[in-house]
Amino acid sequence: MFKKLIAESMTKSPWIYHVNTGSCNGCDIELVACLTPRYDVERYGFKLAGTPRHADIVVVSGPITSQSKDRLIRTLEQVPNPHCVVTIGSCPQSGNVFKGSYSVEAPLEKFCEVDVAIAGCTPKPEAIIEGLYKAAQILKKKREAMQ
Amino acid sequence: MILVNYIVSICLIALGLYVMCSKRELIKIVIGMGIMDYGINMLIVSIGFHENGTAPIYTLADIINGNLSFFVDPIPQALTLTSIVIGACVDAMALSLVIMIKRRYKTTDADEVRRLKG
Amino acid sequence: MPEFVSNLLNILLVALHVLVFPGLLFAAVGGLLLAGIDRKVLARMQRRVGPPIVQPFYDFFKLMGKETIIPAAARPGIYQAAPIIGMVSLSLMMLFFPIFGHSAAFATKADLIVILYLLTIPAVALIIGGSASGSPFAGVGISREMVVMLGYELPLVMVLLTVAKKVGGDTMTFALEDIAVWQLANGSLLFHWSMIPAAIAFLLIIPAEVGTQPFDVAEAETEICEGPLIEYSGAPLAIFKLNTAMKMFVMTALFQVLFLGGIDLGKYWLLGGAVLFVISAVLTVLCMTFIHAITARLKVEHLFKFYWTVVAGLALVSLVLVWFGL
Amino acid sequence: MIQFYEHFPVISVMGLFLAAFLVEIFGNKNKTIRYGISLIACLAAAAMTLYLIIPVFRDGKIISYWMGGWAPEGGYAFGIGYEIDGLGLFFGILTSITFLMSVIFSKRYMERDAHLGHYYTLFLMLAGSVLGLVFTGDVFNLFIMIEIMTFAAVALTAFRHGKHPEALEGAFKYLVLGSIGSSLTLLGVALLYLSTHTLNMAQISALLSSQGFKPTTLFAFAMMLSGLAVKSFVVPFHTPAADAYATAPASVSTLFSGMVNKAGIYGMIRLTYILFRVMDRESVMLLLALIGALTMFVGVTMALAQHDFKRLLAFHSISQIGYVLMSVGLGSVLGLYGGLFHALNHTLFKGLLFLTAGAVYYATGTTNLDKLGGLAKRMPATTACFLVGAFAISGIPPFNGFASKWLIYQAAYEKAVQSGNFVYVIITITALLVSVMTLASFIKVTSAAFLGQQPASLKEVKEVPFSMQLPMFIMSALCLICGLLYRPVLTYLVGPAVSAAMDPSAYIDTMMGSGYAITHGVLPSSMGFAMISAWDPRFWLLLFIIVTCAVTLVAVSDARTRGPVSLPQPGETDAKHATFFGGEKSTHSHVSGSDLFWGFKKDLKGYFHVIGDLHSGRTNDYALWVVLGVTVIMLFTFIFLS
Repeated sequence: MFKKLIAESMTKSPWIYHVNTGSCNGCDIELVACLTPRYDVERYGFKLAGTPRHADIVVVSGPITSQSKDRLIRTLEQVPNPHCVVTIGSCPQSGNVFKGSYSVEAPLEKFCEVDVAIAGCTPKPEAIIEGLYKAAQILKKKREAMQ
Repeated sequence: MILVNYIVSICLIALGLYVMCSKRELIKIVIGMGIMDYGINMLIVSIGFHENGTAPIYTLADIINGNLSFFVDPIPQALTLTSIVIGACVDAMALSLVIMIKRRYKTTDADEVRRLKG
Repeated sequence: MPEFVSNLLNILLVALHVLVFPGLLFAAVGGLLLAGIDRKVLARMQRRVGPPIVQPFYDFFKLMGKETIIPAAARPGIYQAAPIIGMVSLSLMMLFFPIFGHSAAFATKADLIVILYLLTIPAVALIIGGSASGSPFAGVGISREMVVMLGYELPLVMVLLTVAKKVGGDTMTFALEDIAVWQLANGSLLFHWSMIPAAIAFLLIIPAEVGTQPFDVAEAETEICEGPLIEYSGAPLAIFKLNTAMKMFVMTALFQVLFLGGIDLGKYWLLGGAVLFVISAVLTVLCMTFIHAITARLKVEHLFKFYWTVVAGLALVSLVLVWFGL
Repeated sequence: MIQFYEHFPVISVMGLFLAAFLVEIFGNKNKTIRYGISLIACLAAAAMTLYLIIPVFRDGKIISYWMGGWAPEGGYAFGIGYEIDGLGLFFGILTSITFLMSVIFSKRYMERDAHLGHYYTLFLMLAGSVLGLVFTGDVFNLFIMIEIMTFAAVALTAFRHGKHPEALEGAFKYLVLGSIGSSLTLLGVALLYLSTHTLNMAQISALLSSQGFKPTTLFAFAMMLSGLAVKSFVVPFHTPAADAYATAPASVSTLFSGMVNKAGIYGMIRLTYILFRVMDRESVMLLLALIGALTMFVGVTMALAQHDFKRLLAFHSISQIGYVLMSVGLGSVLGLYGGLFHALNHTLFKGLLFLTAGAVYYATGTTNLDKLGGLAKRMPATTACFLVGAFAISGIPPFNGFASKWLIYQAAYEKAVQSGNFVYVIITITALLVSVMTLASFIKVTSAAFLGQQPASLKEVKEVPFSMQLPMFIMSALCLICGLLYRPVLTYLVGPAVSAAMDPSAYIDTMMGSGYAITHGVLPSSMGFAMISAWDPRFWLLLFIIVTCAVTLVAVSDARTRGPVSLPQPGETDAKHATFFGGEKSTHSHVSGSDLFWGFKKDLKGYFHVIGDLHSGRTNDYALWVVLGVTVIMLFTFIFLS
């Protein structure tokens, strides 16, 4: 019973840790917009966490600059299992307009497994919410797979 | 006569305290301790003193003849002796500490000997 | 041996008290519900939909299911024991309160001081746990937590002494039973005008004790990454979150016992008591939520000054008034 | 018929003094002989003192012993008498525990020092003098013992001057202020002799009761009170204590806080409760309570500003003595219970804390909190003992500090409501607040020295040897026992001491012959003691066990339901278990003691600056503090008591 409860809770209270890897702040603002009264992701239990140790979903925005690559990987290591990685916007997915630059390391798939990728430059808040919601479902599957 | 003793001893005590509070030189502080000690010793001796009293030593003849007189209380004198000895030891100890301080701090000024503060 | 059996039964009864009612389970469920209400009402005040009221339960169970990472710089024993010690002391504290018109499971003649000290244990557990995690952010967090504690302790002490003086008169009493009896005879302390400043002071202490805005300097997630909790994850973190919720519950219960114990329910004591308890707990939490919704986080030095001037001043006013028999 | 145990007090005191000389004669070369003599002397003295519990505490006997058989004649005491009542024995027990623990600790702790023969000589003289001080029934003997005590203590303070020149400075200040204190005591003794013509305490008490007070007697009282206050290091006489405790070897600091300042407290209790028992109680007691409250506040705020482990502990010692004095000064039975119990507890937990400070010094070579960190990993036993001591002194249940502070608050508040004096309310609030500040400063030590991250210089630190751990374990166990079983401790240990202090008639009768007290107007008083609390701590222990078991059971049985626990690999540092630095590679970063409690210090910086400047470190300023303190006590005595 407890197992089921825990698995169920995984989808209901995903905490987000947001990493900006050289983003233009467009995606970051849209993510914050999701918390505002208009969209209010907190009704699904989403919450911004202050440290990766508390996080369930790590949201990455930006094209992974060389400077931020090591920091990003280290931070992703520190997140306890089960956890999901979600990318917002086209930058972490493909590099977007920065592709080919000497200082950009996108895509993120090179370094870790990405569970959900939300495309767009920038994606609408509705898209972000849907992506996060899907990530929460994946979280439950990962939790069940852990046992 | 005896009043003078009391006044002088109180003055000595006050003087000792004054020296300890105002003189920056460590040796002088030790001297202040000594002065205070002397004042107290003098006070104790005066407490036991009676004018025209004799020494508290009697022979059998004195008792038989009945010429027992008023005698000086011996206990304060014993106390004074003890206290003088102790005072001397304390002074010696203090002076030896001052010597060591001079060696390590290169000074005997109380203003400089203050690494422990706050 | 009948004596042995009765002893055993006694122990079992005590265990039941501690673990189920009014101890751990009751306080945990109540606390999580109150936390849920707090979040919901806060959301409504900000014109949001807000999470469901049972959201804190989801958070708790989710955290229980997560991996617990023990950092290399941490001291594993202290790190894992700290949250449990805090939880134990909080569930023990509930045993002192005469709630629902029930008499308390533990009644001593100096409850108030015991409670004062038991209230410090969860904070100490948080501090020691945070310190044991070895993170410099936690170091800053524990420093702030301690300053908050120094801040609210002075007014709290004054409030408790005021209550003791008001109830005891010329005889000293620190017993919650006596306070309950006195209030039944003379009406709730909240409705004695000389006690109103003390009650306000106590209401202002609750947010600092629980650590909600504007007094959440210790766990400021935006500046020092959750402070003492920075390295915690999984089950210990879940228990720390539970502790926060339980603290809220304990403080509202304490407010109810100290200031609202004067309503005589006659033969409906059980039902009426329960309803009253719920209402007063929710009202107390609403006061807290209200403050939360309209303020931003204070700086730590402002917080300290606020408690030692405004709140302590309020408590002092009451103390002096009560001292002169008003 | 003299019972065999009546010789014990004298033998234990004299044995320690004799052993001191033997060590000096035979032990300067051979360390086995040296340590053997010291250990045997300490063990024997402690055993004899503890044996006296049977006749004095259990059977309620008071032992009187006249040196050389000079019993009083014609109602006048000429000889030097030893008299052991409950109060004296209570402090004797504290003393024995302290020097016994310290001598065991000293073996390894002092092994790196030279001239250990002198160390043990002085150690034994210090132990013997304090024991003599609490057992004696003669005021001049009391003065002599105080002098020996000061002398030995000063020399011990300066013992490590080779490595730490500050020790000389601390010793010098201690000597100057100590000698002022001794002189004041001597002055008081002399004036007391002037008005009563006797030096025997029992007789003085009886005579003062029957003949009333003259200005001379009041002056004597003020002088003796200030002299003993200097010896117990209460504010404003506390300044040398901080310097001496901080610079002396930790085993000696243990002696200082465990018995030297307790000796001063003993003297003050003896003075106010027995010698001058018929003085205006309320005013004397108000004076003591005010001094106590001031002491605990100044002590703890100074402690918050320290960044040396031992200096911090020194200021806490001062602060806790303030608790004892405040509670004793309430003058009520409950207050005396609380105060004496706190004295016992202070001996236990502060001794323990000084020993842990010594262990830290032994292992790392420093006590500077800014240089320490993360010792818990390397020294688990010391850390555990330190935590016990820290929680005990901050009054966290279920340790002993909580039990005695609990009594003290009750007593203070009871006094406030009964006397209607608002000053006592302020004192109560101060006491409760000081407790939190104590907690704060120990949190500072815990997080700065024992928890947090390890600096690179401390990677090789080792746990201290077992002979140093043993006394720490014993003290920790005693802390816990006194906290959990405080009822029996109060009944069997503290109770007799309280009744001895409250009822001096038996004390006088034993010394001067029965009936002497009544003829001089000292009536036996019986006192009822109703403890206000009714909490059985064993019950709590049970609860703690139940709950902890239950929680552990749940945690263990559900290991698969719950998330897994991921422990770091020993020796390696992987990113997963590294400390979170916002993504940066984790480096050594530790919030040290001086950086804590920023908001608090900023808001109160006016106060902290003033109080810091007042502790200027200048010997003259400290002497001035003493003179001012004496003046205040004298004025108070003449204005309120005559």
